[in-house]
Amino acid sequence: MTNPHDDPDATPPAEGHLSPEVEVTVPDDLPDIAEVVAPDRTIRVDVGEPLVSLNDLTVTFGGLTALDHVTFDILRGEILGLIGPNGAGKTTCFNAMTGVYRPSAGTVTMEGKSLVGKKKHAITQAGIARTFQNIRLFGEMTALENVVVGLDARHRTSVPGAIFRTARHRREEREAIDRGMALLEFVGIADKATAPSRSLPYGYQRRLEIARALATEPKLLCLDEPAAGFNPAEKQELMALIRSIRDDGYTVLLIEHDMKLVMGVTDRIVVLEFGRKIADDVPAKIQQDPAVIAAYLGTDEEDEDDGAA
Amino acid sequence: MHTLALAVATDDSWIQFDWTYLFQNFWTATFDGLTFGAIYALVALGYTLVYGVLNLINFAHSEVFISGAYAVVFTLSALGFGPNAPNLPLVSIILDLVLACLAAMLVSGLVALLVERIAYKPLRDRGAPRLAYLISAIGASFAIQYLLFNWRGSNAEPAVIMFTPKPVFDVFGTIIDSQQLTIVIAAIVMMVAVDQFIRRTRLGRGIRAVAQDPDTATLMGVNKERIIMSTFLIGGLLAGAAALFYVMKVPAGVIYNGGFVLGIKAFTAAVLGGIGNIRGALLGGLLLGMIGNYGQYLLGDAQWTDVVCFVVLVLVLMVRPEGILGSSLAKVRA
Amino acid sequence: GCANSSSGGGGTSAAAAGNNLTQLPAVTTIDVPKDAVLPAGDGKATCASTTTLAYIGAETGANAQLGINIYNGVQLAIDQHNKANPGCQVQFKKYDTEGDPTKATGPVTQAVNDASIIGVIGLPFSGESKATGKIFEQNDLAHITPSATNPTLTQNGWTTFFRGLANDNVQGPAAANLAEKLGAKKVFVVQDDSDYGIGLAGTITKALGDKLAGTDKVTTGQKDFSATAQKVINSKADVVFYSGYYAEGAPFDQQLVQKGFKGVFIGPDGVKDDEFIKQAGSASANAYFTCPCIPGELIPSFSKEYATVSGGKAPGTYSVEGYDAATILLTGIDKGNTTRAKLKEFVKTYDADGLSKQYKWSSTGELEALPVYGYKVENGKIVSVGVISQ
Amino acid sequence: MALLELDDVSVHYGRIQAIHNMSIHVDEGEIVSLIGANGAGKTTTMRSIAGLLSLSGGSITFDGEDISKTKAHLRVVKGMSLTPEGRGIFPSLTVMENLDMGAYTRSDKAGMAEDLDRVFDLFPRLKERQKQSGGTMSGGEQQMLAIGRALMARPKLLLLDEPSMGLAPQFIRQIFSIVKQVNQQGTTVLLVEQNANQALKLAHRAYILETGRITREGPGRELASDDAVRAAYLGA
Amino acid sequence: MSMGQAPMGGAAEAQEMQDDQLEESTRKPGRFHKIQEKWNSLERWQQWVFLAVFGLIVFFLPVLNPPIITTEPGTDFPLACFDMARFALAALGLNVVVGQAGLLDLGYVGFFAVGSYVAALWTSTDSTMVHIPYLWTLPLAMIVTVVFGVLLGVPTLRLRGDYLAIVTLGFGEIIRLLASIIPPLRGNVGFQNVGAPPGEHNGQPIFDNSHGTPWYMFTVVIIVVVMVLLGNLERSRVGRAWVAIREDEDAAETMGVPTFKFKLWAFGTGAAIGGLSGAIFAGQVGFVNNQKFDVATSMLFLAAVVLGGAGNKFGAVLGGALVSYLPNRFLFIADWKYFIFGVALIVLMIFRPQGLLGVRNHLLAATRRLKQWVSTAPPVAATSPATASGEEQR
Ligand SMILES: Nc1ncnc2c1ncn2[C@@H]1O[C@H](COP(=O)(O)OP(=O)(O)OP(=O)(O)O)[C@@H](O)[C@H]1O
Ligand SMILES: Nc1ncnc2c1ncn2[C@@H]1O[C@H](COP(=O)(O)OP(=O)(O)OP(=O)(O)O)[C@@H](O)[C@H]1O
Ligand SMILES: [Mg+2]
Ligand SMILES: [Mg+2]
Repeated sequence: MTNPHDDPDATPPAEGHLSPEVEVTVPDDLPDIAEVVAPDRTIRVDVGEPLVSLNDLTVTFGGLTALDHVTFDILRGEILGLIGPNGAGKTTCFNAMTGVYRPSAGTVTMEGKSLVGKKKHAITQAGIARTFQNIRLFGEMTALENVVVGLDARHRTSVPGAIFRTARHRREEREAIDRGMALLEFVGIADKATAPSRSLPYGYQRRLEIARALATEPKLLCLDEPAAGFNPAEKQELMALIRSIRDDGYTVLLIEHDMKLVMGVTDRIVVLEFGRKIADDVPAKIQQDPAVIAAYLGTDEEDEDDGAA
Repeated sequence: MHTLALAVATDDSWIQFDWTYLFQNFWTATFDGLTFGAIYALVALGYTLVYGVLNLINFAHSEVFISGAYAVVFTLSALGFGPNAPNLPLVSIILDLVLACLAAMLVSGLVALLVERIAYKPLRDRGAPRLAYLISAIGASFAIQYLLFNWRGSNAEPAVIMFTPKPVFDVFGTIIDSQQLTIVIAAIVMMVAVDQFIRRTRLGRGIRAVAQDPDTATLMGVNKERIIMSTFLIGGLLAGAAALFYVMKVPAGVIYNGGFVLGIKAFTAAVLGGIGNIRGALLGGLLLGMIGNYGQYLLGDAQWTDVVCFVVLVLVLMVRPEGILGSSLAKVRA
Repeated sequence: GCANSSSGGGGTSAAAAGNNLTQLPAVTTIDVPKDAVLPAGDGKATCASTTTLAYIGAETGANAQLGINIYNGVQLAIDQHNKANPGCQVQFKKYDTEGDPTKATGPVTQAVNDASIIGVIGLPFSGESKATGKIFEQNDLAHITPSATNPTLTQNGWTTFFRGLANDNVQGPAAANLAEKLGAKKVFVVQDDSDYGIGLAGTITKALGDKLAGTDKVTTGQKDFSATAQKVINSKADVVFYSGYYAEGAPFDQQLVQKGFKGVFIGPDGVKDDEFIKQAGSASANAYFTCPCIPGELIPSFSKEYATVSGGKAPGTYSVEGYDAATILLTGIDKGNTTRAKLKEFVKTYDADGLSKQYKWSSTGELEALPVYGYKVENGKIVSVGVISQ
Repeated sequence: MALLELDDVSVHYGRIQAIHNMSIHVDEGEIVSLIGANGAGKTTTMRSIAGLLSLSGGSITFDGEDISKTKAHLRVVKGMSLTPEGRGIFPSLTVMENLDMGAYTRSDKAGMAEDLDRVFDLFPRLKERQKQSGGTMSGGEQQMLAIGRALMARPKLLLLDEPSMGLAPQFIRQIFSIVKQVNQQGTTVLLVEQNANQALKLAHRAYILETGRITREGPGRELASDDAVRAAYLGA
Repeated sequence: MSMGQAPMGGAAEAQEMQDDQLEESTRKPGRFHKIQEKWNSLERWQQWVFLAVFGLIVFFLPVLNPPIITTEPGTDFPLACFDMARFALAALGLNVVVGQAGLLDLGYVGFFAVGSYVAALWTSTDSTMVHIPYLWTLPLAMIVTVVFGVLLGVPTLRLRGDYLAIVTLGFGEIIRLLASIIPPLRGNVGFQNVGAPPGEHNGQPIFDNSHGTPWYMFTVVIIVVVMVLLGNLERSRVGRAWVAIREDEDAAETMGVPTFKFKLWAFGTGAAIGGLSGAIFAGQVGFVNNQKFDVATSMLFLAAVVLGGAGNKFGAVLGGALVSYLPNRFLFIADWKYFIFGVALIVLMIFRPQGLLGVRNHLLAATRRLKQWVSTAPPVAATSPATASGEEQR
């Protein structure tokens, strides 16, 4: 149960002493790092400020209101949990943020700029990446190629540039492979880099999805039930991975039904029910919240050790 | 005319809109269009059904159709029909036509099943990619066409004339004859029957389930292979019926490649109405028949017919990317 | 004649029904030039055993029938020649173009590269002739087309191209003339999208002057002509001229009659075929045709012999023209013109009658004498009404 | 008596062998659970039993009959029903139609109506949303639908592949109690679960699967308290 | 011809192994696989020697006129070779659209037609337009077809799957019909004496429409250049974007791929190559009219792509060559050739559903470096993942 404000790891390791509001760009000319570190990524250390704000967000399908005036902020540098009963509107919330659905009312802003109405790829380029509740990798591509597609979001080579192999193109390709491999290593599947992604076991595919999303160099990473289908041991590893993603300077929004995982990894939790926000607090408080217990956690009698911790 | 652009801009002789002529002949255009449109619709249904279930454009369906047309010609010739309309009592003409229709349905249905077994089933067993089906379909289409060609030669079959159309009634000064009426009504009745069949029966539900998720459908106890065969069969039967009407309309239209052009039209109709949707096929077929005719009257030249049809198709798809009734077969609510 | 058209279409010559057009009587004999040159020659010719003539044109595909008509005529001429001349056995080779301009260069190149070929009968269609004329020219190989009628073919400056029949500029006015003879007041012209159809429609439209009641265009492969038929009826024309081939002409005529058209349907040589009668059914009774071709079936000697190479079939459209063209080349060979250059010169200066007409070419390769014959459907058969051109 | 028996079964994906000479059995009335890590071959086993994959060796017996070569849809008729991993909802069929599909092979109207009531009792959400198309239901709602649909078949043997995936905690508990309930009403259950703890508690017996091979077998509770198993699968 | 591809080491090889394993699920390890293994076991220089010899044979094919392969006496072999080459070039372009980006285009012949007409309009003696040297019409044809591609693509590329297919089919038909209807395009009458590249030999023009060999070699050179450039595209963000769109358009968009833009590029690239092929064709035949730009020809192009292996540019070339070659070679079976061709398509699809060469997308360059990476990578799923900065790995 960490909190970004008092956890020393929350701030990016090297730049930890800089004051908020300062942007640090990792310089290109450090040979070793330059190849692997995201070239375009800026790590901002104004931890705790709102990165993305949802304001009165409402999504309706026909007569059904899937999201009902939901308002909350996602703070820079935190891991925010989004939980709620099945059908509460969590995925819808994701979809509204990432441009899949158009909200019928309310706003989504990122660093002050509205995201509503933007194309999906534009939102990704603005800095939000996501994984899918049902895995959606590019099956015919190798693991590495999947990741490099994500990296391409930050590449600038034009089509003619690619045809004629300009210097920039070659540099970007080189960097992409290095960084792609680094990301695969980061999620722990580097030795599968050249395997077609559809032949990977489910668990690896999930990791690969995370790597691919990270490759777009997002400011905010949204994970939709990343632990679905994992056994408890695997969930442990995933928790470590999510933490290290945050420690690397990303902000994470996590949807997950596994309470052990959610309680163990998030800094703050927003709870939805029937499309409405019913709680927003640190995990320890959420666990005690009677409304949440009634709506979601339930009162557990015997199964202390799993699901609802 | 020194550049093409200039030619297009200045020489307006090759495109002129004659609205008055269109309005004068509006009802003729409509009724004539509906008749051929009904034939498109019946053929379109075969495309739509197979597409709905297998997600595959059955390019050989045009040959399924033309095989039926050959059956009509042979049956009717055997029954003594020829280049002159026969002088028979109404009842026996109807009987003969029903016989020809059954023969055509039998042949078309058989060809459809054969195509399925030979060109698609082996691919399915091997888990082939979608494009492979398309090529296999094109191959089947080629093979059947040239089989017919080698058998019957490059000329159309001699005309068989079933009856002389009699005026039935008069709408806005335009006479509707018995032929037009027969074709349109019979086609609509058949399509409605199929629609109800798919919506109401267990087989229909199976078809829709296989359309969406064949594996899971199997897990529900649906015999996927049987469903696929049924789909091809239904498409084939309707194509057979269409063949009868086609020969009625164009007694000398039965030629080895005669299905190809009509097939493309029918496929266009299916897409226009929303591919995978049975009512869409009906609507698309009828519309396409009329649109082509309107275009011809408006632009004063039969060569415009297809251009107009395709332009309308693009326009419709731009507004409704999934066709007019654009949802899938599976969405027809029971 | 039309031995095969047993379908018995067109009980009577029904064209007269409901209009006041005159009927032209059928002719039963035809004047064959008395001194027509025949392939047999004097029987004393000698030539190298490699001497070869070639037919290049459709043998397979949708346009095969026309090709078959022609090369059967050619085959007959060569057979007759070789039988009569033991000392000069001319070889015959065939190259298939499917009638497709884009496929024609291959076989044509193949033929011109075969040095033994010194003369060619072909190519039957205007499009493929256009695409390949230059190749013949470059190789100085004379070719006589028995059926390509597009007028522009002789405007390319080719010296090796010879047209063995009238071009569309002649047939058009003749068709107008036929309409005149029938007493037509208004003529509606429908053209298809072929080179042939467009060219011919152009000349007939010009020749018709103010008799033109309207025009429409159809496409190859079209099957539904209801709108065009309606247009014809709206125009109150008493004659329709369909400028195209029978594949569309027949269903068009049939739908025209079904819509209530009572006048006469005229088609050119591309429509004049027994197939037209078969496919148009009883509607064909209203049809007349124009053709720069001589009715081969009215030449009994030819008709009989032809059956020996065609497997019993009667001569078709352009069989005689193919026969005549081959005869001219064979005559040249018999006279010792056994190189390409010599044979070409021979054809250039040729002046004699063939079975169908006099053959004497202008410098561009057009014939000078150009009879056009009229035909009509009577009792389900095509019969000639004699020469209609002036 | 064994309702289902796998004898020396092997399954290949192309040249990759996913299942190695596996022998398991499920007795009538039992709940048997299959536990294993990601990619161990659980789903492969289930799909082979249901007939979606063909065996490269060994045989499967169901209800005393060798069904190794029986087509998948006929196995349904014989009385087994698989709820596949990833749910397999027909996306554009409505909830009601999806449930109807579950009873595709049945013709006893009265029994079907009874089962439908039971399903609606268990999952009131499905009753509310009868007309919504399956594909637009939320992840968890789809899972309910999938289980509901399987119950509509009233199978002898219910095969469940990760039924709790994507469910909220209170529903997970509900699912397990439904499984128990269904079993008590006479349905035999083969259950694949990542939620190993609960699965082991519920199961009469369990197998542990590692890279395509059965490595342990025993009563559920016994395995649940085994240290090695705990370390590997229960995240202790 | 395959500079980019020759040394199939490293990741490429690894990927192949994987691919094969998957493909095997549908068939037994066949002859192709053995050839593949043999090939991979060769030294690099040996591969190059093989390729060089093979390239030379291909380049001089019409001159060699090998006995069994020849299409003579039915049709001139050099011209048949040229026909193979122009089909291959067109297939190469269509492969970008269908194989790479997964956009089903049934009207590709439309672009081919536009290219032909550009060459005809600007060089034919029948055209009243300004005349330019033939070679200039090649880039011009590409530009004009790209414009057509964009005009068609902008309103329609938002359509999914088979809706796009029918619209493109319609486009192809419209082009053909407009060629009939618009008087300046001369319909069936057509354009004669379309230009050719300059050059004379013994007073005879080298690029004569009965001389297949120079045309063939010219086209082969163009094919090689196009393949190299397409190879560059394939191993760049563009190629990856195309494959991503093909695999899952929504996911691609979500990963930041501007799908519409790249689809348009695929369309444009394909169109340009189709136009180029059409212009070359027009030059060789020397005559352009509205025939043969029909749906059936589009289908043949498509068959060429799929036959060779959709997505594989070598496959497209092979497929294109075969589709053109077979009917020419089997002229002697006359009317049965198309029937047999149809049956052959079915049989081939049954026995090699993924096409003759199968799909091999190499979307990354630097394969050797990759191999090192992979072999030194730590074992799967390191229990405590390191951070993404590079220090720890080096
Ligand atoms: N396209 C749609 N049309 C109609 N209803 C929809 C649509 N998408 C979602 N819904 C409904 O909106 C509600 C919220 O769905 P959402 O997918 O956001 O739930 P969730 O919180 O992610 O649930 P879960 O945990 O089960 O995944 C559900 O009741 C769902 O059925
Ligand atoms: N279609 C396929 N093609 C090739 N290999 C496959 C395929 N499906 C599964 N595999 C492989 O077979 C093995 C077993 O997979 P399976 O899906 O049965 O595992 P699982 O135990 O169900 O795992 P999970 O808990 O992730 O669902 C894995 O190594 C997987 O990579
Ligand atoms: Mg969800
Ligand atoms: Mg599984």
